[in-house]
Amino acid sequence: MLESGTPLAVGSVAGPTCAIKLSLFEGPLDLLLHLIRENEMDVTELPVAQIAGQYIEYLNLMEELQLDVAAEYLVMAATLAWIKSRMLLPPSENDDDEEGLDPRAELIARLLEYERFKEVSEQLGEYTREGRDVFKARVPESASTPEGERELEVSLMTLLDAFRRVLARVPTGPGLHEVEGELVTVYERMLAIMDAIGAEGGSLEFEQLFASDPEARLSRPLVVATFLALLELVRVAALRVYQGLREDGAPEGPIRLRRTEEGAEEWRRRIADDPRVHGVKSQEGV
Amino acid sequence: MERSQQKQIVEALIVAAGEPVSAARLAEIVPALDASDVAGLVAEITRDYEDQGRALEIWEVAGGYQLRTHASVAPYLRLLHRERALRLSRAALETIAIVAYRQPITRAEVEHVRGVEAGPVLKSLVDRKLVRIAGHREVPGRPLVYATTKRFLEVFGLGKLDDLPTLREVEELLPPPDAAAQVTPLELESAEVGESAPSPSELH
Amino acid sequence: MERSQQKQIVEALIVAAGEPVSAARLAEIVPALDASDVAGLVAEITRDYEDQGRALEIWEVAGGYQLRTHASVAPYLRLLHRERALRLSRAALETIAIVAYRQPITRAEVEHVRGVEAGPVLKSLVDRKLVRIAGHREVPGRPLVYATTKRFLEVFGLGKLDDLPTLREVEELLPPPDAAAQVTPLELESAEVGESAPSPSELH
Repeated sequence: MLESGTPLAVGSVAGPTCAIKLSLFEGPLDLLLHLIRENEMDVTELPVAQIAGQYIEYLNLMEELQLDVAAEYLVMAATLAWIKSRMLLPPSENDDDEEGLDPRAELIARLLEYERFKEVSEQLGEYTREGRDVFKARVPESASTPEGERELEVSLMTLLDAFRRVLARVPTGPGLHEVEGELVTVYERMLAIMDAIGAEGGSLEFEQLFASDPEARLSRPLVVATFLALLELVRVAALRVYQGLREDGAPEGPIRLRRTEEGAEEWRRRIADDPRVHGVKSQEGV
Repeated sequence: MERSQQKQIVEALIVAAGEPVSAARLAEIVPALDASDVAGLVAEITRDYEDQGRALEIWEVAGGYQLRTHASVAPYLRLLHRERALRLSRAALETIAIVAYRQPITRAEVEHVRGVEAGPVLKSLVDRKLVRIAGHREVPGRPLVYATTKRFLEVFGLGKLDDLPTLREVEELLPPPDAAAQVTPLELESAEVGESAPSPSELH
Repeated sequence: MERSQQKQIVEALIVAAGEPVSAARLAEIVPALDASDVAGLVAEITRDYEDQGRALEIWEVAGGYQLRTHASVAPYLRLLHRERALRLSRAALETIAIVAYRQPITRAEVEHVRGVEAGPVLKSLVDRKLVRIAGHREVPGRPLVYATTKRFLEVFGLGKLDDLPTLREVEELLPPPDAAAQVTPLELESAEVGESAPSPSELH
């Protein structure tokens, strides 16, 4: 796929009539707009014969440069060729449904439509941008908020993404309603996670939590309990969850779990102090 | 409650919220503060920042007030947030513009406008919380539809979707120079600010 | 660089950082600022806050300086946080996810999945109109069953329940795992460690 970027420094190509200034385009429509502008034409005039020729030259040039020509460019080349052929034909009465229609009409409409958005996106690009030009205040919730009331800043989607990705790998076995045989508690899974992290030297990938289990035992209840245990461990600050950030700020790469530095005794105490764990413990006797 | 105290609370609320806080919400929380009075109070705070020579401003974006650093110190903040700088490719900007004006919109519709594949770009915009999945379209295949988020408004400093620049009519030949449609910080009249006024064109 | 300008930049950096910024980092970014001088500069800012009657302070916590609101305005801040529609506690989030995908579901079934008592959370979700009682299950004991509400759809920007993305759709939107990423804390991170014993940075 072509990405926008710095212009590729190609001055001209062979042929006396065409000097194509080549930059990387956003797609066939972008390229067409560029060619129309180069010819100092108006979009509504769309000189198909002329433009189609230059368009093909451009594609050939891209191929010469061994750039990948995305399929969309080839489709557009075919469209241009079709329009060109239609325009050469005298208006025919056989074409009932398209009688009187300029064969270029649809393409012109698309070009105009694309051009509008291109313009407005350029305007948006120059807007003062939070995260680039100005930066919002980011203050942690006041220390006066009790730990239990503190809320996690994460969207439902974020959480479900991770959770459901794991669930997807689990064969659809017995549903929630039929899991009597297997009682997995969040508490057990909390300890198991901390053990797994310990075995890996203090840091582990989210996915490894599920990969490390003997294949047959990876049931839905187990996955659910493990996930909830993970959240619980984050809550009691026994571990933290990280993910890489790409240059542009988007999260990327594996989600990593890292043990906090207080050591085993401290997190065991925290887990033990977690009121929700007591609820789990009392269930163990059942 | 004294005005100075109201100001103190309003500032603290805006600072701590991070997300834009609406005038209605502030009026609800701060004793004896009328919603119609919030704008004036916020303007006073912003003026204080200016008088005290601080690189902070309160903006009205995404339906509320938000504290932001001044554009004049952006170079230092970029050093701090080096890995987070919000860079958007042309493809991303075009896609987000199309989604913004045509929402809710399917991937196929975005692709039709741009003439190229839209999946990867949409994915990255969803990742960055600028675009969200807004459901399915009730047509055969039930494709997902996309819409912009509150974060989108925040990033581009827009009060609401209506504040987007006017999309040129197809018939018009020249685009109206309409960059002024962007909500400016509550710096009041930017003339007072002089050289430090954020001017979109200078910021790259 | 003038001291007033250094102060301005240091304040902006601390305000926008979101996490503690160390003296070393500040000295690295701010021109002509020595690390040994940072504490003094921060103390000046804190003193300014006090003189100006602002409900803000800069604390020195593990790892650096951090902006905080003054304890005196905590009651108002709690009002602010309580009402944030999109911020649910983890327990609420987990419960609502289970209800959303498995509805109608009994309390016992929710408890089985979560391994902990679900009553209080379900009640609070019902109070917040995100979950509703949808009837009884026709089994011995006729337990109540729960389902999500229209408000749930609104909060998550969905037109209807069917609009919850399916597993496959979510997967299509997820970026492929990439091992070579810089490790940076993400939102999922819990409250900062060492929080229990921070102290406001000392005034000199």
